[in-house]
Amino acid sequence: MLTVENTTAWLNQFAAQIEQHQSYLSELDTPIGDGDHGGNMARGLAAVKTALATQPADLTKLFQATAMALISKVGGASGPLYGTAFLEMAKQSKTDTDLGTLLAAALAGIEKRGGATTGDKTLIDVWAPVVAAVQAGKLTQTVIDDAVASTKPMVAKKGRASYLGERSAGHLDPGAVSSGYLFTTLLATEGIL
Amino acid sequence: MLTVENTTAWLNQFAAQIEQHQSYLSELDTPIGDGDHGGNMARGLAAVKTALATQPADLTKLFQATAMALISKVGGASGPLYGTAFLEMAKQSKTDTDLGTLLAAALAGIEKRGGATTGDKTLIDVWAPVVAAVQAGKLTQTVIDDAVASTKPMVAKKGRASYLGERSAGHLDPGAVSSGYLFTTLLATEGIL
Amino acid sequence: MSLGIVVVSHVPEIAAGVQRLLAQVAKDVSITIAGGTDDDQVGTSMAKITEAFDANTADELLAFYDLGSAKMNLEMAIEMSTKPVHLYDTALVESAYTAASLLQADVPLADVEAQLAPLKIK
Amino acid sequence: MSLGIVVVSHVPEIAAGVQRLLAQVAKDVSITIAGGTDDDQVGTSMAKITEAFDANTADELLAFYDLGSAKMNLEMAIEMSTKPVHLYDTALVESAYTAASLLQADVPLADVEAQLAPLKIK
Ligand SMILES: Nc1ncnc2c1ncn2[C@@H]1O[C@H](COP(=O)(O)OP(=O)(O)O)[C@@H](O)[C@H]1O
Ligand SMILES: Nc1ncnc2c1ncn2[C@@H]1O[C@H](COP(=O)(O)OP(=O)(O)O)[C@@H](O)[C@H]1O
Ligand SMILES: [Mg+2]
Ligand SMILES: [Mg+2]
Ligand SMILES: [Mg+2]
Ligand SMILES: [Mg+2]
Repeated sequence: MLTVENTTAWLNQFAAQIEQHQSYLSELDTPIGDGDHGGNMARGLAAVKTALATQPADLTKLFQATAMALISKVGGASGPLYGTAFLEMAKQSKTDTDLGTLLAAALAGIEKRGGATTGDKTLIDVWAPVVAAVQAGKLTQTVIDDAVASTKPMVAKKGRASYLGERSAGHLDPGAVSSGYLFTTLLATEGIL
Repeated sequence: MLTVENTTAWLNQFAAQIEQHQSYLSELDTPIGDGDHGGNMARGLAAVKTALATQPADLTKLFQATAMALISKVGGASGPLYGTAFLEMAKQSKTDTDLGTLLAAALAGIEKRGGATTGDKTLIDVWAPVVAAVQAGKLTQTVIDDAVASTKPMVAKKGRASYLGERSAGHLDPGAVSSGYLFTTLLATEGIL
Repeated sequence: MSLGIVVVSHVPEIAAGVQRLLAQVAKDVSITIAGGTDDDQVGTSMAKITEAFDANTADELLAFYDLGSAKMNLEMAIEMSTKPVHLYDTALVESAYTAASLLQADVPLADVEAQLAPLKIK
Repeated sequence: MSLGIVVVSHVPEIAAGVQRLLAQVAKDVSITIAGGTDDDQVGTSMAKITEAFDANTADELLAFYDLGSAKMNLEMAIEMSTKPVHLYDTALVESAYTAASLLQADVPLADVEAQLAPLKIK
């Protein structure tokens, strides 16, 4: 079950992963983007860590603060996308604390915000199978890794990579990889799932 | 017949008219353009005057120098258009000194450069009837004035005024008015026609 | 109901440049801009967009943007805005220029939108 | 045969901004610009365009512009240029960005032009 404590632990771990893999994420964003995804996410997650350090009173406030940090600090497409995800979780958390339900709301928010869908070579290609697995009680590292890997052959339909058309195939999507870290750290956090 | 002397006199008179009506031309360019036609033309014709003061050796050099001054100093659409006109006259003057033939070459150059045609509410709506009248030996002030006035009800199809669509109707075209000065001073120059 | 223009670009220079281009033909139209991230890097900022909405003296806005992620920040800002904002998936420079020319001539919104329609490329 | 990009705008800031946007995604593509008149007012300059052609290290160029009078100066410069220059009547920022992304990925000209085709708006 989600609590302020384990969610804080989860997001701090996510921030640590982003920091650690910052240059890898930017490298992934170089051939099919503008090479800033690592920097964008690191800036955003540093702000999230600062927000979490103030110890939000409840889950709704925690998700809201996370969303606001991402929206205001990221600067790239991933800002409004991750930001919307956490904003939807904040809304949903007022009536619900089921992780599957919260993540489903987040995914719907991402889809609405960016207009992308499964197969467009975006972070949605990680979120969609992971959310389904969480709802079915079957999230494993393999589910996450396969989802991330699935973006490699895809041709991008949204985001900067889509300007490359066919040439976007053969590269992992950077947002998919960062979302992979989000769910890997979720899986590793005691007591949430 | 065109000579270096009367052509120099013509273009100096044209420059004087442009200088005198500079603010009127820019006013005309304000509701249907960017309000710089007077400034553009004044800058260009000042450069033409300077070029003419060096007393070009022949008509070809005179037209070339005029073209270069306009192309390099005007800064707006009228620069390449008037510039191309004089460049075509320079070319034509190598084999011909008939004014009608020279002006016809100039008009063809303007049409090619800007892709506009009669009725598009541009300086072509003055050039076309005037060139025809010169070739027929029938140029009068009325021909010129009527041509300039004809642009008022037209809907612009080329240039900045075309962005206004229907709303461009009801205004004289600034380039048509400056071309009117070109031909009024031509008419007033002794011995050319 | 006065109409204004908001230009959102990933690059501060592009936003400032478009404003300069438009101001020349639309002296009486309020044109505000949001270019780059909060620290003027390449990117967009929802806060800057919101400021551009607020700074615009018109009470109904037409918004133009360059790349897709600007659109996402624009839409978030629109959801929080009290002013009505119309968002166009049209060529940034060319459509903002078209709208500015028309608004200066007091052309009503429906007619402006009709002229913007062929410039839709996103 | 290397391909480069030339950006022509009526406003120096727009040209500089587009260059900045493109440079981020196309580090190995030569991108040169001509913005504004010789004294950096709003307008275009054939001399600046010719300089942008010359300064470009590529031997074949793709040129993009904002408004019609830039096109006329571009065409005059092209007539005098020794390098082949392809001129596109496409959305300035969006098409220059598309071309830059593709050229960085070594996409051949015909394929770049196919992707530019839907961006034609002039
Ligand atoms: N419209 C969209 N819908 C969903 N995801 C998107 C969209 N556009 C971009 N993305 C995601 O955002 C990632 C890029 O993020 P980032 O590099 O931070 O932003 P930017 O592309 O603005 O520089 C992509 O790898 C992709 O996963
Ligand atoms: N494509 C074109 N073909 C012919 N004439 C044109 C064209 N575009 C503009 N013009 C002429 O140029 C005039 C405007 O010149 P000017 O104000 O100096 O340039 P700009 O519009 O670039 O500011 C118009 O009044 C029109 O007569
Ligand atoms: Mg990026
Ligand atoms: Mg970016
Ligand atoms: Mg003008
Ligand atoms: Mg001008």
